Amino acid sequence: MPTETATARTEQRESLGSRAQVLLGQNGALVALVLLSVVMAVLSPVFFSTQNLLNVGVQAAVVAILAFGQTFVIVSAGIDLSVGSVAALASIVTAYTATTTGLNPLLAIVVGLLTGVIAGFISGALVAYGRLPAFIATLAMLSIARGLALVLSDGVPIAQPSAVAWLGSTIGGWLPVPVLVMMVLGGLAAFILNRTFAGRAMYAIGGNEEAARLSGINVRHQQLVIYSLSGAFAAVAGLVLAGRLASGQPQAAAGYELDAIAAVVIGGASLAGGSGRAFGTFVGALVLAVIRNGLNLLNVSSFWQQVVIGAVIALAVLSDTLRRRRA
Amino acid sequence: MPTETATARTEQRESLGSRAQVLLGQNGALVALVLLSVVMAVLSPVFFSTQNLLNVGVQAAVVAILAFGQTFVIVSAGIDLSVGSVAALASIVTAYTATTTGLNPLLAIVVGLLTGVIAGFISGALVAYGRLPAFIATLAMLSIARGLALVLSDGVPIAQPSAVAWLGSTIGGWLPVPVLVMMVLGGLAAFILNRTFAGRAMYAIGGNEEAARLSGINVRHQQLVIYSLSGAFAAVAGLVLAGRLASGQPQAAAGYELDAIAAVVIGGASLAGGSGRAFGTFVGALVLAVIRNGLNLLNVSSFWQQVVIGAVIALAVLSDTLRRRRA
Amino acid sequence: MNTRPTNTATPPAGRELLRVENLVKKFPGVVALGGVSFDLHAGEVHVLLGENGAGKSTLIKCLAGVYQPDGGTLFVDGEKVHISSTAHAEQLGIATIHQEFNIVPQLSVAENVLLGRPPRRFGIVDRRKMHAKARAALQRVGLDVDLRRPVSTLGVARQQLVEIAKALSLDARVLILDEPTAALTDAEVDRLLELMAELRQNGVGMVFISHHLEEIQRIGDRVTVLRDGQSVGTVPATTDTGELVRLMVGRSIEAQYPREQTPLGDELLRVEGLTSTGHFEDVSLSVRAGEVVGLAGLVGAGRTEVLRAIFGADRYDSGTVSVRGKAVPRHDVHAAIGAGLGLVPEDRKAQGLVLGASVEENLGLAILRAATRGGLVDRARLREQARTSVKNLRIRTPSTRATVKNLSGGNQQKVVMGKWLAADPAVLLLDEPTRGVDVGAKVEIYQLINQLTASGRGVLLVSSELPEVLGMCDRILVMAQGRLVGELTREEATQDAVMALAVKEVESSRAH
Amino acid sequence: GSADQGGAGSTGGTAGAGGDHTLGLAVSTLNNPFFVSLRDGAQAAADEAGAELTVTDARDDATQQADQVANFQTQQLDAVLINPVDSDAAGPIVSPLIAGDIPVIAVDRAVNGAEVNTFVASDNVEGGRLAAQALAEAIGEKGQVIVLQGVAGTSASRERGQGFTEGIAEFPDIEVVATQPADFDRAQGLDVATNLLQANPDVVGIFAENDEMALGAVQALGDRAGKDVFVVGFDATEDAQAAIKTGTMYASIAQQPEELGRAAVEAALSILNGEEVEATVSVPVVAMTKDDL
Ligand SMILES: Nc1ncnc2c1ncn2[C@@H]1O[C@H](COP(=O)(O)OP(=O)(O)OP(=O)(O)O)[C@@H](O)[C@H]1O
Ligand SMILES: Nc1ncnc2c1ncn2[C@@H]1O[C@H](COP(=O)(O)OP(=O)(O)OP(=O)(O)O)[C@@H](O)[C@H]1O
Ligand SMILES: [Mg+2]
Ligand SMILES: [Mg+2]
Repeated sequence: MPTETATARTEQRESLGSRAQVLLGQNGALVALVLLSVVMAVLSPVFFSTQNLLNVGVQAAVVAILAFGQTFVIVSAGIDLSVGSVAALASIVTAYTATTTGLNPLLAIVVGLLTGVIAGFISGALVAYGRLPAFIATLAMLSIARGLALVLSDGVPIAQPSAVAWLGSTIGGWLPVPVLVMMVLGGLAAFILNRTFAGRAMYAIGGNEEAARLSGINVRHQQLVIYSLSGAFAAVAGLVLAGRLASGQPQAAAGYELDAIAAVVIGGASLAGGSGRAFGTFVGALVLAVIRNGLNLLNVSSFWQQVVIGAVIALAVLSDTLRRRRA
Repeated sequence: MPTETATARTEQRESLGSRAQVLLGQNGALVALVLLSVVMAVLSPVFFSTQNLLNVGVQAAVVAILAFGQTFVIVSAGIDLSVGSVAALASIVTAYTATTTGLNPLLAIVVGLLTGVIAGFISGALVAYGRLPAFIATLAMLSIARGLALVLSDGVPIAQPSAVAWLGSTIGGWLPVPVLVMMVLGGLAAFILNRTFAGRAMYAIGGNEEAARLSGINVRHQQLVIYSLSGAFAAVAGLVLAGRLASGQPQAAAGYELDAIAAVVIGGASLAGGSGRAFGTFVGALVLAVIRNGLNLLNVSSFWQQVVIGAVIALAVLSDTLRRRRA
Repeated sequence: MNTRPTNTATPPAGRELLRVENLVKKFPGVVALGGVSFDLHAGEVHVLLGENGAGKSTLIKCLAGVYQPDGGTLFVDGEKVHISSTAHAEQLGIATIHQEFNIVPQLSVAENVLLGRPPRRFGIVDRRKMHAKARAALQRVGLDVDLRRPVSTLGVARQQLVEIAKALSLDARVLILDEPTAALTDAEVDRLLELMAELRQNGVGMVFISHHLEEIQRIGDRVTVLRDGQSVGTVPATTDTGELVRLMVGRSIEAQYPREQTPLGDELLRVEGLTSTGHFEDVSLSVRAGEVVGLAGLVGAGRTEVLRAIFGADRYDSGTVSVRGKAVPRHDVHAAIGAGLGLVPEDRKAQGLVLGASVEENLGLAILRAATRGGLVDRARLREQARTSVKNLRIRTPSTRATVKNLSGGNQQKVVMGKWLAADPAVLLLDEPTRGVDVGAKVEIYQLINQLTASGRGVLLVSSELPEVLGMCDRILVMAQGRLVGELTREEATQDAVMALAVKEVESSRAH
Repeated sequence: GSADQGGAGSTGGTAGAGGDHTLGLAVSTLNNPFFVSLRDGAQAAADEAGAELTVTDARDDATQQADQVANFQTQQLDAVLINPVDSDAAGPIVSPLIAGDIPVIAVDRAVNGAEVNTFVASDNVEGGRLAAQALAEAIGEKGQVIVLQGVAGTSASRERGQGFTEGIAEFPDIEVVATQPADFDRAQGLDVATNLLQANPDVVGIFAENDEMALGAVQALGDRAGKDVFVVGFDATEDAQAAIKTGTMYASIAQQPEELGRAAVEAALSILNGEEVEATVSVPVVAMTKDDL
């Protein structure tokens, strides 16, 4: 009898545990995020204030948006190193067309977005038709887009039209537009990945490119779509960033590509392709933002900060993989 | 009759062509390098001077050495983002131990090299035993090593002992030590890859980790070796760089990881693992150095320079893949 | 040398769907097809027969639009065509099940069935419709699994069924099946052959490749035999087996299962109470020197899991494994190999081979450590070993430097065998060792098993081919639902006896 | 050692002036010794006054700086000193502080598009002009010179470059034959200078927009440094001063980073104590040559 009860109890515990696993297991990074937030909240009383949480959201937004676009690429077993530069180029193009040609600011924004799409399209064409490794194609684009941003702006920040500045503002006195944009694009990314043909093709190409080809998926065509999408998302990120700074900066978002890729990978995607989800990426971006925000709040000395950031990233992902292994 | 002769001629041409292919086909980047050098020589009369070619060698050395270490990692289907930071940390540690503890400079160099090995070992352990994606583990190490370099140096360059400065000097009035070190380490890398158990295991693990494991290769153990080697090579690169500058710079080699990875990939390795050769990596590093050197010689305006660098990298690799596709 | 092809078969009544004349396909260093001709009519099952590397898969890849032939002509419905891509082949009504699996491991079963062509509107996938379609297709092959499950969680057999369902769902007029039965057990093979008969009734033309001669006679109409990239003849499927083998191999084969029993020696492998929750329970067995022990059972009985656990590839919860009386630590492949174990895994592509590496490297993988002195690998020795293996196992490859990926399926399997023979383990664990291997080569592999036991080694053999188990094993253990349910001596063992044991347990558990 | 003890340790000095004021200092980057000195100066001033100073490092990233300043506000600090990564970007960053009546002091670089309480700076454009004059003096007002630029697009690079261009234009016999970026980095300064000297063997002078690049150029010149070719840098870091002493570098434009930091903290405390402060506080720059050492 006692044995039976014990068994029953174990089973019950297991089922509770497995339910939690269903919730969290799908996205291990969530565990890391929760842990991290709890630690930060204990160490700093202001961490859990509404204002600070919104700050975290705003601070995550640009990387998150870049990372959503990056998710498409990584799911399809590619990599896009150019996202930071393309973001800067798009914001400079917008500012430039609005100020020098005097184009309607909304049209200027469209031109900026198109710039992102074109940059992505070229990367995609180099990968699909030029057979360049994605790393090389997008590394080249990283350099080209940054150079063009500098050429166009002559190295000097350009003021953005107010339509762009709106992207950095706050609605109703509390909702930051960057957070809103991040949410909308996150939803869009999830929709594309889960529901559209292009999205499913990303998983197929990333999981087994040969099988995808033999099943009649036009892999090259899809690669054009994938990198163009990444370019478009990067352009939006660039505009949000420009909005926050109210100016187009030729050096903006430099180095953000590593953050964006890290967010995707922390979110559970594999660089080998075939896996990854928009929600995971979102959590990954939040993990990075919480680490940075927390270290600021705790006033960790700047040199040590880099050490701590590295250690916390490793620990956060480690907690996830170890948990998974035990399960 | 005429038809037969034509056929014979075609065949002969083919056999000549295929002989050239054997020479170049093994390393497509060589074609790109030759093309690039010819263009540079035409555009700038000084390009082909002995002195300038040695300069190119010196300027390629640090990236090449980092890239040799990176080759081990990439062949085994990993990636090491930390090489630049580890190089800086090793050089700071050497300078620090030599100046503050007054240790024998040669011993200080050993301590610096050990630092690199330890940093690599930790990355390796995170990958092998912590099951972290290599991207995340080495991104964490990138941040940690850079932070430690800053902490140790307090953000200020430290003078290097003369034993290190020798690494940046010239032997016999013409042979730069960095070039010598690059050659020796390149030979060492080729030897490790081709002749040692660890090297052959890298190809097996990168080609199919599961098959390697089931064939009795201790994959985790080898991963420790692989990342430690990468760390050791990074440390040497850091010391060579420090030698050239005669000082340990906490910010040295920042961003070099992308150059090192690019050199490996231009050299013909695939980021998916299982392929790559030390000679290819060497050529890849030279390609990058020739581009940079040439653009300086041609005094291309600084903003356009980034555009041109990107375009030339893409074209160089493109010429290779297109040639291969035709073959 | 070019003997005139024998052509004794009359084409069936149906209209001609497909004709190939003098097809030529060359790869660097290899002429895979040197002028093959063949035709397919509606309502016909046309079998392609040939040794490993004869060019069967290359031929059908030309038909499927994967390869562009270097010469010859292709006719579809009597019209000359140039099949430019796989999508084009599908448009022409040609569906193909390739020898290599073309599944996307991470995607669900349903998505794999409808890979590349999910029902959609304005680019948005209609999941409900997709699931309905996939379910219908899977029902036809008798596979009942959760459609949302990632296909990687299915065993090899059920992945093969997914592949078949995928091709069927195209409703093609021409269906090409490249060794679809290699990964299936008898029950599923029966089901597939029934399905093919049904399709034949509906006027579908099928090209069927298999190394199982009895299947050919059951379902085939005509047989075209390929040898070294040439078609050596087209004969009726009713042709006697010996004659088919002679056409194919160029010689006749006396004994299909040439087991030579040797006196048994000491116990080499002992497994005691091995349990892995959810996979298998309380498995105890032993293998003695000179003995071939068979492990029979239905798909999913857990045989593969047991082998992998013994070898240290997977964890297990309790039980012990010992070799020559010495305990082997659990979950440590390295130690298992050190103790004298070797494993030829069932999935050669995923677990057996480094596809992008050369034949030489693959053959040297399991002896890499042994060929290392002071950290340096004796590559000359490995090269020598590779040449010997290629010769002994008659691996058909242009050179030992050729990439394994470019070998034919059967020859890849031989490379995996060769890798382990080179390592000379005390006990070799074989999981479906002859999957995709031609009749001639099979006999060669059996001879190798004989050599192993003659030299005092032991073999533990898992095979879904019952005749092979019956023909080659000295003792047969039957598994069902993760448990050993019986043991039969060579004399006791018959097809019926084994099946009775394998199925009984399944039925009794169903009754619960 | 680390200077981030937050004033906890050394409150001993002249307590009272700072009271228990809490200050935030958002530095553009601490990867450059110049800003490390600036921080040290600020820290020393805060310690002396008994104020608590929180320092953040934006690593030359305007967005990070925005995040850090936002976090200052969350922490309810009394006054914020900002050393902008970019002047234009800093406007929207500090606007919420100004709206919240928190005093803002710009240090080293101006804030555009927002009304800060005061701006403490040395003049980079003026420094560029001084560098041009020093270089002209070194090479006898004639010959070919080259320029090593900092990170493209940064204000320091723009302003110093602009000042130098203006300054050198006054010497008709001096020709700028090449202007190339070396990203404020010593290793790049070395490589780029090497390459430029290869292409322009007749160069007699080099202006580098910071000392790190200047020291790289000195390395590239080897024995020729200070003999055939003269190098002028910017910032007068310790390494540069040593090079000037040995004669391998001719001059460097000395800002006084510690003074900048100190003046900024003092201005902040004055404002918090209700005192009037000028709209701009200038900390002088000087050309430092061997004679000054
Ligand atoms: N992509 C390729 N590159 C080079 N050689 C190839 C390639 N594909 C096939 N071959 C060669 O062509 C020949 C025919 O191979 P194919 O796969 O058609 O054989 P098969 O008859 O299907 O054999 P099996 O029964 O083993 O599957 C083999 O010698 C093989 O090595
Ligand atoms: N038809 C099935 N129904 C339910 N579960 C199955 C089925 N087939 C396989 N499985 C599950 O998948 C696991 C792996 O099966 P696997 O096919 O490897 O077993 P096996 O006995 O080695 O069979 P085989 O080697 O013939 O494929 C089994 O443990 C079982 O839980
Ligand atoms: Mg085949
Ligand atoms: Mg099995």
